[in-house]
Amino acid sequence: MRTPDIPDIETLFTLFEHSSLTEFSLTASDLTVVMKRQGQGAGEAPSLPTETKPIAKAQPEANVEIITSPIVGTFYLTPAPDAPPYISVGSTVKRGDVLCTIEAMKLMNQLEAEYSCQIVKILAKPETMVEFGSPLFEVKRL
Amino acid sequence: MRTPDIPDIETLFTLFEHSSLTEFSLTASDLTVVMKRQGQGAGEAPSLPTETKPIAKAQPEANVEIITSPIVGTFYLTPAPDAPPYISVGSTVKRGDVLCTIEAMKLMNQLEAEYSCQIVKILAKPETMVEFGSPLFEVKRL
Amino acid sequence: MIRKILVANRGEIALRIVRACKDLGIKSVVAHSSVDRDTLAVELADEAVCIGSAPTDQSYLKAENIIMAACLTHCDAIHPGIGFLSESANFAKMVEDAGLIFIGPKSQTIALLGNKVAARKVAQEAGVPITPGGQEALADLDDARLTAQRLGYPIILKASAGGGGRGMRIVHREEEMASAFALARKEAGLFFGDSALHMERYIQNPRHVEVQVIGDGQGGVVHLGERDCSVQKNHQKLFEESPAFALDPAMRAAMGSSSVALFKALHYRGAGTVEFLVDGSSYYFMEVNARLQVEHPVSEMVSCVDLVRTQIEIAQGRRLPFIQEQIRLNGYALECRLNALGAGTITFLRLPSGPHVRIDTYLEAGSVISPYYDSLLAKIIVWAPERRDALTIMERALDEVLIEGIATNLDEQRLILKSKRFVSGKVTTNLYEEVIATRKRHG
Amino acid sequence: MIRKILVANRGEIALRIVRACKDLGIKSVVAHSSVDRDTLAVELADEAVCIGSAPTDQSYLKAENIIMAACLTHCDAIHPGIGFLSESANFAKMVEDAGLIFIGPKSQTIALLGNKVAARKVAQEAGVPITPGGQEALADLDDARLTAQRLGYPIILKASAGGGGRGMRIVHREEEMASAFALARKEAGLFFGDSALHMERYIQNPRHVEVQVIGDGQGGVVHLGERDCSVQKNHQKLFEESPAFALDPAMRAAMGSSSVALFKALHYRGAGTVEFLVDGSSYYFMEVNARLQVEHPVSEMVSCVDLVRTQIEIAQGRRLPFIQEQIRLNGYALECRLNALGAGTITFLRLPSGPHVRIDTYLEAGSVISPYYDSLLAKIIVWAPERRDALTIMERALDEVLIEGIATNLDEQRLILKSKRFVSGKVTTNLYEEVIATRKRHG
Repeated sequence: MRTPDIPDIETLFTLFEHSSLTEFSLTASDLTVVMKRQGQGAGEAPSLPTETKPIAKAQPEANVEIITSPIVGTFYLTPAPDAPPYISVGSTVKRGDVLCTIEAMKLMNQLEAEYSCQIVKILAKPETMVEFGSPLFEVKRL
Repeated sequence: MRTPDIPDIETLFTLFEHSSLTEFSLTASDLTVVMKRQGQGAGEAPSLPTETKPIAKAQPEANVEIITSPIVGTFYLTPAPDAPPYISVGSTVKRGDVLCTIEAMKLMNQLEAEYSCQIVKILAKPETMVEFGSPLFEVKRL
Repeated sequence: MIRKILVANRGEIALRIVRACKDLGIKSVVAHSSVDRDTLAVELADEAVCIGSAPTDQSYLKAENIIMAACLTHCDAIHPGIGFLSESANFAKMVEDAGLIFIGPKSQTIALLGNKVAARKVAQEAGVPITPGGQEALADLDDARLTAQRLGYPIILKASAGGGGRGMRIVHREEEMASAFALARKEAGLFFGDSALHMERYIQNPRHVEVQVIGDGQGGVVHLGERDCSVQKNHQKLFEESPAFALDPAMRAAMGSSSVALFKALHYRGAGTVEFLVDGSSYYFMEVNARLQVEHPVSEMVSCVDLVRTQIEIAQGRRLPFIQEQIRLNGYALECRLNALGAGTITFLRLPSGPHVRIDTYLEAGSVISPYYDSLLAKIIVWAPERRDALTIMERALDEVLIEGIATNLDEQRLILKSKRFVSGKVTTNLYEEVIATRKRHG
Repeated sequence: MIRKILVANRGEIALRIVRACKDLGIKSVVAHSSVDRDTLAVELADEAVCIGSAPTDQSYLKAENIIMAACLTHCDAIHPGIGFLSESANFAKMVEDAGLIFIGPKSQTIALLGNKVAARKVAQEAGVPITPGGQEALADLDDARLTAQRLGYPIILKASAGGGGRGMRIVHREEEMASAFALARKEAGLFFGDSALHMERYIQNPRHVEVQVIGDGQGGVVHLGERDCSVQKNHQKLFEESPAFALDPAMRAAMGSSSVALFKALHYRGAGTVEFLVDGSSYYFMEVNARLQVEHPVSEMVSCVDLVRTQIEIAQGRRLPFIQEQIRLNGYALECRLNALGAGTITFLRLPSGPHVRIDTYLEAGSVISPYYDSLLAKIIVWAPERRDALTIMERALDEVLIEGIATNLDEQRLILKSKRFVSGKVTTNLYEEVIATRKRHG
């Protein structure tokens, strides 16, 4: 059984943007995309992406990626209350560098970068709960 | 069992765009696509009369009309079992001429023509039940 | 033996009857108007016959078409449902004369109970307390004035032959009597062809309590407890509950037994309701509804008796399958009526489900709500061992409702359900106005 | 005092628990996988936490994420539902260690009952008849051969530590013993980390009857009658009914009282089921399901006891609110499981409603049926005073079902419901094969 090539998210957005659809969803083995729109669609319609899933491996810009939480826990930017943060906006990290700590089951789990990147934005609020898939950092792949 | 080739997502969009559908969904072993639209479809979408009632006084041809039953009862083409029918296909009738009898509540109700016309077709089966709105005759208005 | 029933109604009650037929292995034919062709009752019935166009007088009140539809589809019986022709003695007589079974009381019983003066007389004879008032039709204005002085103001003038507000006037002071008497008389003559009026003492903000009774016309009569239907808006019931909360046990027992006595006196066949006004520690007979009622499911939930099924079984000539002592009322049931506030098409529909919840509805996504008929969309009925739990479950159920495409009374119903008055159980007929009007005044 | 409960499950049972929370005024948090974000339980709960990706071992079996979600949303308790972690003694222990209430038995109770040899021993001590067989794990192949000779073939080998078919082998003749023993041992070691096996006499085509019990862990234990769950396809139950039809009254009474004795001996806290195999006039203990079961609604319908609500009340430390003598089983309830035959999106949905029908489902139009999970779509439960009426009502209910977008087992379920075998009440575990296979052979 052949499956069609799934276009980039950008392409999907463009397609949806220029369509008259009010809803679009796509499910593949490891990807779910849902797009809905209220009222009329088509051409010049103001881009109203009413539902953008926080989990979606969105690629808002070239090279920009979202690092999400792999577990449920409490998000910390510092290894200890009075220690300096692992990273800050603008920091450049290498593969294996620690980005943050997520405390779960009384364990401090250090999240390491899977690739070299620059921190563009910190998306989660320190000392609050993050769920599986919560966006933590916006990074630019180097 | 063979499954048809699934076109590209882009092609699906184009197909949907140029259709009058308001919803489209596709499910494959590891792919699901759903498309919906509110209101009418795109550009040249044919105005789909979403509800075509079988009783509706349809006008299949110019001048051709359907005479329907105004009551619930048993339809007779003759005034009595051994009498000749009021009309037959091809007959021309004037306003006020009797077309048939509909028996209800032990009364023989004579249905009169509301306008002059020629009988094109007899649509109800004699000696069977007709409901309100049942098509009885196809006629050509004269 | 009934093999096929013509259902002369629409909406949820038509579907309710179709379901009862299926449960009994009886075929059903739904008689419907042209705009109701695509409704669920029509779809689920074995057959359907279009009996006329949308306006009720062209279809659901068109007795001849209904009876012919029953005869020509070889039905043995007609179930009139609720409203429309269900309390028409004429229609019942026509059905009987056509050799069909009318699923309801005999036409004479309906005729007798349709005359309010006659009904009061029978009730009084059976030992049912009636509101103080004249037993007889008022002779003239002087008679009215004298009777009112004897009863004490406020009084209410009622058309002897009618019901439902027509020919009805509340009179607070003697000065108002002359014009009220003239107007009520005129209305009664106009609507019922009989200008006779009678007078009762007017009870202000009573509780509306009714007893569900069922008789087999062969001596068997059983009641299934009472319902409180006080929560109303312009005489339209909004919530109904069974049992009536905090009703004096002696009053409850007396209401039940006197209702049974009344039905026995009437040799009543079928399901019916005895309506009472409750004013403090007194209760007064109001009228008999000689038919099924919208709110019958709450009695079904507490009694485990299927009323529609039993109606049909009785109509077949069977005796009641139970005696009073076998009826065990258990727990507490509450019904919420979901009404449309306008016509339209339902684009999305989510109704509650799960434990303790029963839904009687004819709605589904795509249903068209016609402007021609009653606004009832769905009845949400819940059961619990205690009243307070039933209220919580109803709140949960209403929170699950999602209807898109038309406006409904859902928000108002939720306000009432959560109001202190309703929660306290102090329900009287002015509850709606107090809760909703207060709310609106305060923004 | 429980103020907030984390629901560690999905689908209809997650929604069932959310509803029970609402009925008790308790907040609920649904822990869900990323593909279950748009399900009804998540929408209707007060909060939701995503605990992982679609595969169950990445989310619904991810104990750490579930417990963290409960802690960080300030829940007091975790309800594990059915399946997934509901019978994991380890998970229950982790919940207890985190200072949370596990809504279910104590972890030691689960651990004890998880060992099938130990469970048989406790059952026997409590006076529950067990299938003839070795009490102890089999020492080796010779032991197995000798035991089998003593019991008589056919026998069944079972993994002492496990359940659900793994490590299980039916042996019909001595010649098959060597290879069956080796294979079962290997599987047991592989799946349960413990290769111990024990042996029981194999009952062919038994009835599967289970007793619903609930205990408060403080001495109070009550049973709510039994369910017949014989109608199965590959060990998956299809229809469940309560009471078990035409069960010998003495056997029924003995099953109930010995199940209560067993739960008393276990100081059991929460809801649980004692499963029996019934073979003619004998019945044998099979196992205890130390959790809620999918088919619990049929017991709720006949007993008027809300099992999930009672589970939660017990978990709060309350005593059972009733004693055995207060339980009055009334009428007859039947459940039909509607299963998906594949994944997909539901484009149109009509589920039955009306009198005597309860629907437990998480479906609505637009619901996506994921290939990752159990195929259960909806449970249709009906009640009637008698079994034959319940069957007719179920037929009516199934006739109303309309599901577009995915394939379901609706047609098969209707065939079973109408089959002579099912209607006669002669239900044993081979009914499905007989009805469906026969049907297929004859076209």
